[in-house]
Amino acid sequence: MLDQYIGVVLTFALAATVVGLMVSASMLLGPHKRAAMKDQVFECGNPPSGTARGRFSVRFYLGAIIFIVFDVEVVFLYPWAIVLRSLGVPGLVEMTVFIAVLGVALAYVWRKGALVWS
Amino acid sequence: MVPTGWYLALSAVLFAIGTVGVLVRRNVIVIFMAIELMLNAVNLTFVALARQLGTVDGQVVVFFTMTVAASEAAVGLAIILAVFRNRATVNADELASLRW
Amino acid sequence: MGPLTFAALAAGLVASALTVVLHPNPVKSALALVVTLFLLAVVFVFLEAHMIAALQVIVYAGAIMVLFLFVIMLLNLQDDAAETRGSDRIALRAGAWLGGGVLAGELVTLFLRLPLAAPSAAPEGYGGAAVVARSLFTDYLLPFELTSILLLIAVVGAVVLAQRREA
Amino acid sequence: MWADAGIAAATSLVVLLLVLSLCFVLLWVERKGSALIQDRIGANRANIFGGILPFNLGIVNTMIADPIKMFTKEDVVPADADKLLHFLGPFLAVFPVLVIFAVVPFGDVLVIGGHSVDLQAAHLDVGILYVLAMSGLAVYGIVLGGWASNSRWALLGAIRGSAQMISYEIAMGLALIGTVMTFGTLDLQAIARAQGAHLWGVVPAWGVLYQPLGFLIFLIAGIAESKRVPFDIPEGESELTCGFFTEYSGSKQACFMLSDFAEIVVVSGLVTTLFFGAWQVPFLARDGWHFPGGLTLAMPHLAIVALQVASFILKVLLFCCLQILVRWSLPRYRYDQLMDLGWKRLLPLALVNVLVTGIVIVLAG
Repeated sequence: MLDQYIGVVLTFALAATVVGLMVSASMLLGPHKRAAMKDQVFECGNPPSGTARGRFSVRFYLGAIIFIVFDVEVVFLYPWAIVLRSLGVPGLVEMTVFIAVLGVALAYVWRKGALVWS
Repeated sequence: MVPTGWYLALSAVLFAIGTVGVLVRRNVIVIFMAIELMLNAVNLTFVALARQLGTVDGQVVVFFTMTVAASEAAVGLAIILAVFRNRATVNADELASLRW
Repeated sequence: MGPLTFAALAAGLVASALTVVLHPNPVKSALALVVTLFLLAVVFVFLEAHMIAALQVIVYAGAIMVLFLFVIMLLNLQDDAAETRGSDRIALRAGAWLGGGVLAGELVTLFLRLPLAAPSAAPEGYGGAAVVARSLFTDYLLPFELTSILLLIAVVGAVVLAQRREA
Repeated sequence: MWADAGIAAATSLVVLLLVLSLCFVLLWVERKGSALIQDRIGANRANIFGGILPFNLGIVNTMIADPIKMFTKEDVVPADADKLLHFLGPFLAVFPVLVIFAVVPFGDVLVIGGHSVDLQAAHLDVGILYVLAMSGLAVYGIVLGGWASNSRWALLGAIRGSAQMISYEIAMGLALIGTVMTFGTLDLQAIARAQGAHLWGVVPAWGVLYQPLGFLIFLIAGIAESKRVPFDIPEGESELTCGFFTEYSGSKQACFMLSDFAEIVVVSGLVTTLFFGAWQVPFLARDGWHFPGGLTLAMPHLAIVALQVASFILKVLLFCCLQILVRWSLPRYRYDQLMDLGWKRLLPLALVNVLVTGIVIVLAG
């Protein structure tokens, strides 16, 4: 079983080397001329004011929560999808109940307006 | 082949690090992360012992631990957000009172 | 897995776990936790828990830690001054490290003394999706269905807590 | 032992080179193709072979000169940026996408010198879960890149982008479940082999016939995942200058752009593997052609393998071009429309698809 992963390890090593070289190419090959203007962040020409890391809408957080819950659902669906044939009708009923309960969750966030992004 | 005891010892060390994190840190989010670390240390125990016994029950339990961790993260971080909205801090020492 | 691989993985795990606990910047802490979780997935692979290893990365690294990072960025948390000061509560800190050390030492000696025979070779397909799934959807059916209720409650709770009350 | 390790290293290298060279081809397709669509000339510098052709194809320009320019530019990092995370951003944007291809089979078995080589870098039993795991990690590239820059545009782009990516990840994951149910495995090579069958002896049993809806959802979600027009809100030029990579220059910026192209290639590779018969050529089996009506035609092993690999690359290229065509044909979605499409259309649709597929499979036995 474990020798399946040799390819993964090798691909990881190769990709890490290639990508690492590509990302640092400018640091290695490019010119290094410091200038005060270059140190600033881009604000369409205005001098930047205040901190850039302000807080933002809680909607993004709500989106992430809903994502987590449905991610877990997806994770449960994969093993089920593989053994569905041997589980038969009971397996289908089990998962229908599971999806129905999470459908209620989706309906709830929908009605609560957590999916409204405008 | 590494004996199962080594895996258990590793998980014990990770669990202890998580415990220390909960005790010494004040940022509630970092405390939360330390708790996740402890949960994962226990997961390692489950998986190692499942391998030792040759059954997959321990792996199924890890499945459920992940679900619990996901729900916990969703609700726990929502609580932190709600508290931050009222108190503008995530420092555990400043959140000592039960009501305000 | 040979002892050397194990030692390397264990060292990486302990180092990243310590970073989670010690780093003053919460973003770096969270990233260190991502590394820890990823390395744990590698350990799971060595323990023949193939599906759990993949799920560990999907759920923990790909979802839960993204949520953590979102919240840290959302609240704009920088290096914690209170964390880095470190001069106060020396007794508590020292006590915590001492206690943690004792806990770890005790458990490690206990576990290393366990009379566990070397595990026999895993049966064919052990830890694969099909085997775990069969157990999950037959023996653990009730917990599985309850999980959906738990997730529903989590969604409701999170939405209620996070949504601003309409003024 | 050493031969096996060498073979594994060689296949990994081939896979990486395959993805990277496809990305480079796409650079050219994208720039000259967009020029064609918009009725302009497009890349016309570095006209080295100008004497031979009456017009400049722009191959040297887009595939050689511009990359060299990008990689030798100055690396400008804002003073307030976090240097380590600023580096990790582009790294994590490209790396996970590239390694996804490790489990995508680009051919059947190649028998050479007594060794049978699986034309796949890593034959994992949990292949599809590995794909999901790695594509989930790509979010970190954007989040870190945007956060480390310490710039308003970058942070806004990063937050928008990551919210978009995680929204469509669910639809993507759900769309593949129908395929997993149909073939009963997570192993991509097994799925590829299963698609070598023929329905009623004439129609190739490709996944899209069983899962047309799954295919559509996966393709749309895949395009959205790669943050391309019409889903390019995170880098919407008119709103956020460049989104999460505003504060990047030189090779780091090139890496963010490379990750765009690599995502196109990966989405196309997965669509091909899961829905369009992977490396299968209709009626071509391991020993030669088997046409309906009993006509068989033997063929040397190497020719068959070459044909299969070529068919895979051709299909992938076709889907890459389709995505580029979509990009240059459609206007940008508004952000709320974008999230609505993910959560309120694709997600319920994918759930229904899963349940219907389940009912059909259970009833069919």
